[in-house]
Formats: sequence, structure tokens, C-alpha cells
Amino acid sequence: MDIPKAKLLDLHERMVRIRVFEEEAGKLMESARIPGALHLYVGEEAVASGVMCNLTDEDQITSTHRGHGHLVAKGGDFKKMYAELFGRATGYCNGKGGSMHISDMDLGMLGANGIVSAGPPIAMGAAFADKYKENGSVAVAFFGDGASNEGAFHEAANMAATWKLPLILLCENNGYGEFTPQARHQAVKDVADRAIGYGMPGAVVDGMDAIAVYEAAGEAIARARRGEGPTLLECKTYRFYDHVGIRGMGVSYRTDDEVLEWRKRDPIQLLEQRLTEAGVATTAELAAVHERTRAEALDAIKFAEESPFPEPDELLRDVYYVKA
Amino acid sequence: MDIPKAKLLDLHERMVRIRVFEEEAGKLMESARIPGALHLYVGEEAVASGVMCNLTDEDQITSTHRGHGHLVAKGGDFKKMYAELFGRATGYCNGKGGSMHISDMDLGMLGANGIVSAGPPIAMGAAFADKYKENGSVAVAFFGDGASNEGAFHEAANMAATWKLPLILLCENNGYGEFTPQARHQAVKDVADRAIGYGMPGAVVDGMDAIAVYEAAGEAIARARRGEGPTLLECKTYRFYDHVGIRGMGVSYRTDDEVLEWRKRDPIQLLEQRLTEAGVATTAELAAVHERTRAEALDAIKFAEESPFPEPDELLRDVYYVKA
Amino acid sequence: MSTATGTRTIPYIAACTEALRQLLREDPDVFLAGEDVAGYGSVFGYTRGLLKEFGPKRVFDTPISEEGIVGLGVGSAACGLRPIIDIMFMDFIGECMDEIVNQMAKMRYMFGGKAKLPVTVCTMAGAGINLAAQHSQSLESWLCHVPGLKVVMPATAYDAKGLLIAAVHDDNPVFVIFNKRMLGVMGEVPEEMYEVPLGQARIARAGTNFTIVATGRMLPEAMEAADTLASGGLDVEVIDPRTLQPFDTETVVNSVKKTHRALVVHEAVRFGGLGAEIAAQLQEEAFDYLDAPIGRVGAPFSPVPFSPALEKLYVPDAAKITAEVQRIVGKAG
Amino acid sequence: MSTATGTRTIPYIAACTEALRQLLREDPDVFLAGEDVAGYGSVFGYTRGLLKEFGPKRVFDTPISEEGIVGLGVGSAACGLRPIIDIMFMDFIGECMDEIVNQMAKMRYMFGGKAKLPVTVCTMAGAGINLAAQHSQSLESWLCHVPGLKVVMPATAYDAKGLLIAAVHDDNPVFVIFNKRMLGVMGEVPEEMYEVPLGQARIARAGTNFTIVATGRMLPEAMEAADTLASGGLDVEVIDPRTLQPFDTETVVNSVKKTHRALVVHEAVRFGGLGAEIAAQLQEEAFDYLDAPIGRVGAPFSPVPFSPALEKLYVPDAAKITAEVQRIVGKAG
Ligand SMILES: Cc1ncc(C[n+]2csc(CCOP(=O)(O)OP(=O)(O)O)c2C)c(N)n1
Ligand SMILES: Cc1ncc(C[n+]2csc(CCOP(=O)(O)OP(=O)(O)O)c2C)c(N)n1
Ligand SMILES: [Mg+2]
Ligand SMILES: [Mg+2]
Repeated sequence: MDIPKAKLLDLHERMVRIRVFEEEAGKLMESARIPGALHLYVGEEAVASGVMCNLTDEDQITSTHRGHGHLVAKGGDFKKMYAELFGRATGYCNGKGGSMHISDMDLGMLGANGIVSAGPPIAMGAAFADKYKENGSVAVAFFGDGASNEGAFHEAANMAATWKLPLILLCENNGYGEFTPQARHQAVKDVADRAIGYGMPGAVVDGMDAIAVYEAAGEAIARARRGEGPTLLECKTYRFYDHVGIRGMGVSYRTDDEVLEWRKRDPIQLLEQRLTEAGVATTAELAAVHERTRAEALDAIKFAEESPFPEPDELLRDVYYVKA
Repeated sequence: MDIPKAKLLDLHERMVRIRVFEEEAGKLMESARIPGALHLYVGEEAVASGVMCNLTDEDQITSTHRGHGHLVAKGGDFKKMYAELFGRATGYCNGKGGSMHISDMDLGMLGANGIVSAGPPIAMGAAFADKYKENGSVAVAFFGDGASNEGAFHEAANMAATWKLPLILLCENNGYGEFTPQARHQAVKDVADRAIGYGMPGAVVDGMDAIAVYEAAGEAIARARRGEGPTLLECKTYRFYDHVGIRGMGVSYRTDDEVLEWRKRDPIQLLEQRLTEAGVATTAELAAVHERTRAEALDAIKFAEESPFPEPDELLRDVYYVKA
Repeated sequence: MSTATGTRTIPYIAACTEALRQLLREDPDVFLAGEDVAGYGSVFGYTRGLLKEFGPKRVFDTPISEEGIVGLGVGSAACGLRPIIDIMFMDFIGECMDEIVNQMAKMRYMFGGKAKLPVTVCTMAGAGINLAAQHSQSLESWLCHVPGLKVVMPATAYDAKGLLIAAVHDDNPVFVIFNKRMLGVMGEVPEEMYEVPLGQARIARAGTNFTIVATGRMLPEAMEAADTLASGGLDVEVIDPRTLQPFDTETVVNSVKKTHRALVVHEAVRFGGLGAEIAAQLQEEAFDYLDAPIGRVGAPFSPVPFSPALEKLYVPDAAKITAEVQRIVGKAG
Repeated sequence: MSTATGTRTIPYIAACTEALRQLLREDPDVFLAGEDVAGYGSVFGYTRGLLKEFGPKRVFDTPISEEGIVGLGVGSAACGLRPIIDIMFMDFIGECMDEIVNQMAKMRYMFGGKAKLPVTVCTMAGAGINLAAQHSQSLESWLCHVPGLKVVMPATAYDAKGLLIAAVHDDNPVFVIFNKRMLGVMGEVPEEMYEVPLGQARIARAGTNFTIVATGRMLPEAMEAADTLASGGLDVEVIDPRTLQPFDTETVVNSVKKTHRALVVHEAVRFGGLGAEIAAQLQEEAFDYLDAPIGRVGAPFSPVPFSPALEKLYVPDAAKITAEVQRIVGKAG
């Protein structure tokens, strides 16, 4: 590992922040303290974190229905995030977006999205803007294995390749599109194979290995920054909880064995093991990250829950931009 | 060539029928004897004919805006076709479809289509029905290089591969999507490469060589009939006339040289040369096909032009199926 | 009525499932396809058990490809099957509008009547459960504007079963728009198969003073409003159109000719909603009978907000309907 | 008026091109993208010459990927550019309705006002030139039903330029719906840049006895009908809404309060067309002033037929408008 220590700790911290944020969010949903439905990112932390460690606030990402992890990794504020999940005026979207539309334009996070595969065309547009402005920024579109079957993915991929846009198409292949296993929604094993049809490089990465993701994404992003065009990167990963919430709706579609097998490769534990073995951090130091993050989360939840709901006049505000 | 003589002559005749139909149709449009816009198939005859020689009336095809050639090759009746172009009650669609929606359900020709890439999803549905009914039939979706960038193509291809449907995705790559050269609308040279991303076989064929198309399509169709799933077949071809009509709208986007170069490989001349060289037919015999087809076309045009326009009550008929 | 043979009180969702089961049993050419309708039984649970009974040939999951899914319906229907297609949330029809509007709706007409497309599309509309802007819409007015489509919106368990069966039996493309907040609503449903004829409105409550036309999830709200108004002496007739396209103008016009005042209520955005068409028709057909303008209640002109604090202001309810009726009645003096 | 400095009589299409040229010159963040808008100058010719002047960075062709094209507009607008996107035929919006409705229209609201989307979509509507069912539709009522979008429909060369400029200057998503049969219509157009303010209707002809509200290509038909009716003694006021969303209700209501009778005319299918909304609003706002029901003229309930013999029966025209006004006036007694 010739990755600077600070970077490795940064990577770890982002992952822990996601894990803690999501565990607490999951509890809030299961105990009905918040409204609506959450798609939790637990298990996939290495992907968002590995990618985001290569980005600045000037780079854009588009996210998915499973979007908290992306926003946390991009630097999202716990208070504004939880407040949004609670539907409060202090949330990122003034309570009007909720989990599925959580976003922070200032961080270049162009929104979680309730429409599967809506991200790639928008990220392609963002990447176009980066190229147009020659600002050296890149855009990353996160999307799932299921999403790779939508026409929107195809159109965006082809346009990005044709125009050599600084776009990373980042497939989070967790083996299921909602409840349908990959083998029943596509005949290919690797979504990355689709890159060939667009004339762009494609690669498969172990999505439970944060360092592998960090490095592969780093390469693709560097390539994009050099003006050499898009890359399709597929991270094989797994969601530890259900499609929606922690326990989901109680219909089984994965075997317990499968879940356990994947949980053995918990991306945070894997990274922590490597960090301690390499002497980058002690177990105690890493544990401290969990603890202080948990405290921050609980504090943020308190803030969120005590925040006011949006006022009625918020209902019709911001449908349009109105000149001040 | 171990293709039976009758088949070869059949192949030739279909090509000539397309050529003659289109030349006369083009003249009708340019002289404003018919309303609307025509997308002529001249130059691409080997593709439709090579494919259709492998099909029966029980097999389905979906076509494109450039659809006359497909219907002629599938056995379309000149009289009903011309009458449709004239907007007459005796036309295939009672005059209500015109060039862009010309169709013959009895021949399994599920319509020309004004929407680029609308064919693949419909043909996929038809192939599904064939598999469901276990009737041994196949469906062929014709579409262009430009159409391969639509999401609809992607979704249909993935579904067909996942379900191993008896579908042939038949790309007629004539180098242009409307007026945009392929290199500016996609980064790949071969649309067939996209097959890899769906987990189906893909192949490139010389679309000016009728026998090559016949054989490649034959293989793919046989494979589909055996229940082994879809194939993406790309035929490299060229439209000798403009995108719309013969001379188009007078904006140049192809060089004269390029057009001339392709015209040297006129698919009908190429086949005729091979047929005469192989002693399958004499020049005179082949010329006779042209002549009698021309006569049939002129006769059909006369029929069409003398046919009545649809009555006013036709306007609101067939919006819905109404039980008799 | 409650003692008719084989009639039970069951939830709306069970009526849907029963209809699907009977349709699949009745005709081997019927199949059911959509995202997670087989293994999972749909995220709304309304197709649960069908895979088990009918197997993966008849009931199956599709990739997440709405345009492809509708294409599957169009192509297979054109070739003689009778597909039932599920588009999980109505909000997703934007992904397949071309396939719906330019193919499914027009094929028969464009081909001079030579195609027949007996395809049914089931989808789930409606707000009110904090699913935010992309999982809460009611977009039926888009579909009703498209010649070639039929559109139904069942508001009771009875109609859910009967309209779904009629839709699948119909030889045209029909959209069946369910409402996610109605799935648990109980109602009397006969065990046997029956059709609720397409194109026929139902007088859900007879009345003499005022007409409320309410679609889908707004029907129970309108019924509640009618109760409230009754205690104030207004005898409200409530009409459920059931089929939105073709629309049963006659039933509604006849009611208004009797009551002289009307309010149209739907969950969709008010501007450009079906209520506009109904109001326009009513004033055309019953102008001389009207004592007051036809009122309309619908969602305000904004996306659906996530926050419960705002969503409850967004979705029309009995209170809003009552207030609007009172305003109209007041105006009519 | 005709001698105002720098005002010439030019065709509608030239007004469009001029607006685009001036917009591209004015702001380096403006770009123009669509299928064949660069090399070919659009199949309608309205972008011809722009590639040459502005180069392929600012004016470029896209693959045939409508969802991607709109995504290009949404993503780049969210990142500070000011895209002008061309969707060749309005019939193709079905391919990108999700991107339009669930992304473009809602992003600002869903993000609590933190996004700004100055994106303009140009598209071509209208029937009448034998392009059949998939190249002739007028689908504006879908868009007008979607909060977050603005929609304009220029009916003169002057408005084509002024509305297009106002649309691109606006910081919201705006649809500019041209009409293919109007491209050659001549009109007086100032050379300099000017905006026709969004949301303001225009009284195209002042009158006292009757109001016709006509959109797009129906405006000249309505004007012709007004001429015909004038010779019969009816002094018709003709209003061109110009912007369909937000709709200028006030101007129309004021007219009807004066004339007491009105007809709304559009090329779109009558059922569920914008005319329904306008009629519904008029009877709400001007009920006590009405001497007759608000009439509506639109296309009949069928796809657009190819045959000229049928298409001429399909598309509304001056004769139909005149007849309908006469029917209403007769009825009003
Ligand atoms: C256009 C659209 N279709 C369907 C859905 C319903 N849906 C929500 S999440 C999901 C599964 C997405 O699978 P994948 O892309 O693999 O992401 P994952 O949930 O596995 O992270 C589906 C089908 C949707 N939200 N949008
Ligand atoms: C959805 C859609 N987008 C755009 C068009 C306009 N259009 C008609 S033909 C065409 C070009 C199609 O190119 P290709 O698929 O290569 O077929 P070709 O014309 O070369 O045979 C385009 C863009 C359309 N009809 N439908
Ligand atoms: Mg997945
Ligand atoms: Mg082509």
C-alpha cells in the first residue's frame, strides 16, 4: 500500500460514517420514528468511500434510491441528512425530498433518485458541463446491476463514450435488482462487459475491498481528468440489510447462507484488519472513529427530531425559480 | 454455393422487387403524386431479402421508417402497398398508415414504424409469444445504426437474451443515423459488439452480399428456432438515395465519392454477377425479372391511383376494437 | 346484498389477486409480467401466490426496463396472447410513454384495423404515504388524452376485481390504475368472476342537491364529505366514474341536470387534470341547468412533497371537499 | 409599426434561427444540441448556419437518444450551463417523459430550492402535412399538467423569436413548441433581441361580441374565422395565450366578461386537451357573465390519419371554428 496514511484513514472514516449513519437511520425507520421508506447502504460502504476519496466538492455525482451512503461519503452533514429523513425544515431539502431525493448541490451531489437509472443521463450532462467549462472536474454516476437494464443507462453510456466525457459509470452490483437475482435479469455475469459495446474501458472490482475500489476508481477518474473519456467500473458488492429497511417486508428471496457468506467479507472489518496489520492505525484508534461517529449521529438525530416541520407556505415554494 | 437454385432465384427476385418498388415510389414522391415522406430502401435490398428468404409467414418482423423493403421482401402486395402510399382506401392500412406505418399482419409484418428503435421491444414481445406458444417461429427486428443508440434497443436486447427468446436483432448499419455519420453517434465501429454486453452472439456481415446475409441470418434463425436464444446480426450496407426521398432536401452530408464507391457494390449487380457466373441464370432471365416486376409495379400504381380515398367515416373507425 | 351467495368482505388487494388468479385460470393465453411480480409477489403484495400456482411461464419477473416491458405486452398481444403487464408505480410511465402512446395506442388504427391488442397494464397511483415526488403521482390525464387507450380506476374492492376482469377480457389496451392507499380497504366481493362494464359510472350515493364526481382514492373522501354535508342539510349525490376513458358523460350530466351544482375531485394535480375535462363537458352539456360553476378539487400545482407536514396539505381530503362544496353552495346562494 | 427601426418581415423559421444566433452570441454558456441540429441544421432547417458560426463545441449533433438528450440538458443546466435542447418532433417526448417530468420538472422542488435548471427544450408539433400518427401530434397538455415546467407555443414570427429568447433567459425549464406548418408564415420581427414575457397572453384581434382563444397554428385559422364572422356582424376578439403554462387566465377571463361567450381552439385532441382546462377556468371565473357554454374545438378522438382525405377532416380549421361559433351564438340566442 503506497497510499498515504491520511488517505487510508479518510477512507476508513467515510466508511464508518456511512455504516453508523445507516444503522441509526434503519432503527429510526423500523421504529417508525421517521416517515417513508429507506434503502440502506450497509455492506456497500467500500464503494462510495473508495470512489469519493478521489473526488473534490467540484466533482459531481448522481446517486440512486440507495443514496445516503453516497452523500455521507461525499461529505454530507449528518444533521441536515437526518433532518431530511424526518421531513423537517432544517433538512437538506427543507423536508421536501426525503431519503429518495436527498442531495447537496454544494458538494456536487446531484441527488439521490427515486427513478432507477435516472442518474447516468444527468451525470453525463454534468460531465458534459465539466468538459465544456474545461474545469478538470469529473462526474460519477452510481447505479445498480438492476439499473443497468434501463435504456437511460445505455443512452448515457453511448453519449459519454462518443463525446469522451469525463464520466465514470459506477455500477454497484449487489447481485439483485430489488428482489430479482442478477441471473434472472440479465444474461451477462459482468455488467462491465457492456463497456465494450460503447467503446469505453470496463473493469470489475471487488466492491468489498475499499482499497481496490479506491485504486480502480482513482485510475478511471485520472483518465477522465486527462480527457480520455469515460470508464465503466463494476463493483461487486452486497447489501447486508434488505432492499427496503433492515428486515424488509419479510419475504425471503436470498438464503441466510448467502447473506452470512457475504457478511464475512464486511468491508469495514476487511479494511480495519489491513490497517491494523500494516500498522496504519491501532484497533483502539479505529474503534474511536466508530464511537465519535455514533455520538455525532445521535446528536444529529436529536437535532433533527427537535427541528420544526416546514411551514405550510413551503408547499408551493420552489416549484419554480423566481427572480429575487 | 450449395444453396438450391430456386432459393437463389427467390433471393434475387425479392431484391429486384424491392428495387423496382422503391424506384417507382421515389419517382411518385419527387413528382408529388403521393403525399408525405418516403425513406427509400434502395441499396439495402440484400439485407431484407437475405433475411426474409429464411422466414415463413408465421415468423414476425418489425420494421423501421425505411420499411417498404421489408414488406416487399416478406411478400407484400404491390397494389396494397402503393395504394397505401397514395392514402387510398384499398391500401394495406386503408390509407391511414402511409409509408411509415405500412404493415401486413397476415404476413407477420408488424409494421413500419415512425419511431426509431420502436421495433426491437415489439419484436421481442412477438418472439416471446412464439416461445410461449412453442410454435417454432422466430421474430426479426430490423433497426438502423442510429437506432442502436436508443434505450428501447437495449432493453429489448437484454430481455431477449435473459429469456433466450427466438429473436434476431438485425442491424442495418448504413453508416448514418439520419444525417449523422456513425463515428459521430457512437464510439464503436461494430454495433455487433454490443451483443457481448447482453450475453448473446453477435456477428458482422457484408450487407451488400445477399448470399452472405442469407447464410448468416439462416444460422441465427436456425439457432433461434432451436431455442438457443437471440443473435445480434449487423449488416454493413448503404442507402443509395438520400435519407428522405431520392435527392433529399439538398443538404450534402455525404461525399459524392463515398456514394459512388458504395454504388459500385450494388447488391443486385453483385448477386446477378454471381448467379450468371455460376450458371444459375442467364443475363436475359435476370433482366426478365426486372421487366415483369416493373410492369407489375406500374400496374399497381395505376390501381392505386385509381382507387378511392377513404370515406369520412373511416376517420373514427378502428381507434378501438369493437365486438361485431 | 351482503348475503348473496359466495360474496365475502375482503380487502381491495385480495380482490385484485383473486381477479388475476381467475383470469390466469380461465385463459392459457393470459400471462402476468412485471418487475418483481413473481418471486416477490409485487412490492405491493397484490400478485403473491400466483407464481406458485401458475409457474414461471405464466407469471414472471422482468428486468427493470419499462419500455421493454410494455413492448413485451404490445408485441405478444399483437401475436395473440393476452398479457397483463405491471408497471410498479404510475410515476414510472414516463419511461414507457412512447411505447404506450405511439405503439400500443395507435397500432390498430395505423394498421387500418388489422391489429388487435388485448393488453392490460396495471399500475399504482396516489400519494399520502410519504413516498415523495417520484412515487406518488396520479398521471391518468395523460393517458385519457390518448385515443386508443382505455383507462379505469377502481375505487372499491368490488370494482377492483370487476374492472380488472373486464379490462383483461377487453380486446383493447386498458390501463388499470390502482391506488396504494386503497389496498387495505374492505369491500364485498363475489367469489365468481364478473365484469364491471367499461365505460359505466356508478352512483355511489344517490342525492338531490349537489353532485360530487370523485375518482379512485377520492371516492371515500367524497363519501365522507357527503355525510358531513348531509348533516348540514345538503343531499349530495356521489358519482364514481370508474372508467375514465371512455368517460360516462351521460350519467354525470343526468345527475347535474337534477342537482344543478357539481364538484369534481381527483388526486391528480388540478391544472390539466381529468377534472378539467369533466367540468368542461358538464358546462357544455348542462349549461342551462347549472346554478353555480362546476368546482374542481385536485392537488395543488407542485410536485408531491415528502414531509408529512406538507403532504397532508397536498392530498385532497374530505375536509377540503366539504369546504369547496360549501363555498360553491354559498356562491350559488 | 412596419417602419420601426430594424424591423423586417421574415418567416417564422428565420425568427427562430435569429433568436438562437443572438442567444448563442450573447452568452457563452448557451449551447444547442439535438438530433441533426448541427451538420444538417435540423430537418426543419431552423438551426441552419449555426454550426458554422459557433463551432461544434456550442452547436452539435447528438445520437438518437431522447432520454439521454434531455439528461444532457438537465445535468448541464444543474451545473451552470444554459442548454437549448431540440427534440425533433413533439411526438418523441414519450421517449423522454421520465427525464422531463421526474427529473427536469422536479429537481428544484425536491432539492428544497437548491437547484436551478435554466434549460430550454424546443420541439415541433402539429399535423396537416401527411406525416401520419407518429409525427403530427400536439401533446402540450401533458406538459402543462406538470408542475415545474413552463410551456410556450408561439403563433407568429414575432413571438417565435421573443418567446424563445424569454425561454432561454428564464431560469426554469421551458418548452418551446413550434408548429411545422407555421415555419413559412411571414411576420414583422425586430432585428434586436427582445423578450415576449412568459405568462402573458396577447389580444390578437380586439372584439366585443365573442372570444376565441386559439393556440399555435390555430391562431391564423381563428383570425380567418373572425373575419368571416365579422361579415356576419359578429365582432370577435381573438386571444393567443402564447404561454400555456403559466396560463394567463386574467386576460382571457376579462375578455369573456366583456363578450359573454367563448370558444377555445387547439390542434391537440379535444378530450383532455388544454381547452378543457381553459373552459373549466372560464366557467369558474366568469360564470355569471356567460351567455352560453364555453365551446371547444380540437382534434377528434383518433390518432392522426395519413390519408390527406382524412387528415383534412382531422385538423381543425377556420371553417370548423366558424361553424362552432355560429352554433354557440345560435344557442345563446
Ligand atoms: C424506473 C423505475 N423502475 C422501477 C423502480 C422500482 N425500484 C426501486 S429500487 C429497484 C431495484 C434497483 O435495483 P438496482 O439498480 O440493482 O439497485 P439496488 O437496489 O440493488 O441497490 C426497483 C426496481 C424505480 N424506482 N424506478
Ligand atoms: C424516437 C425517434 N427519434 C428520432 C426520429 C427521427 N428520425 C427518423 S429516421 C432517423 C434516423 C435513423 O437512423 P438509423 O436508425 O441509422 O436508420 P436509417 O435511416 O439510417 O435507415 C431519425 C433520427 C424518429 N423518427 N424517432
Ligand atoms: Mg442491485
Ligand atoms: Mg442508419
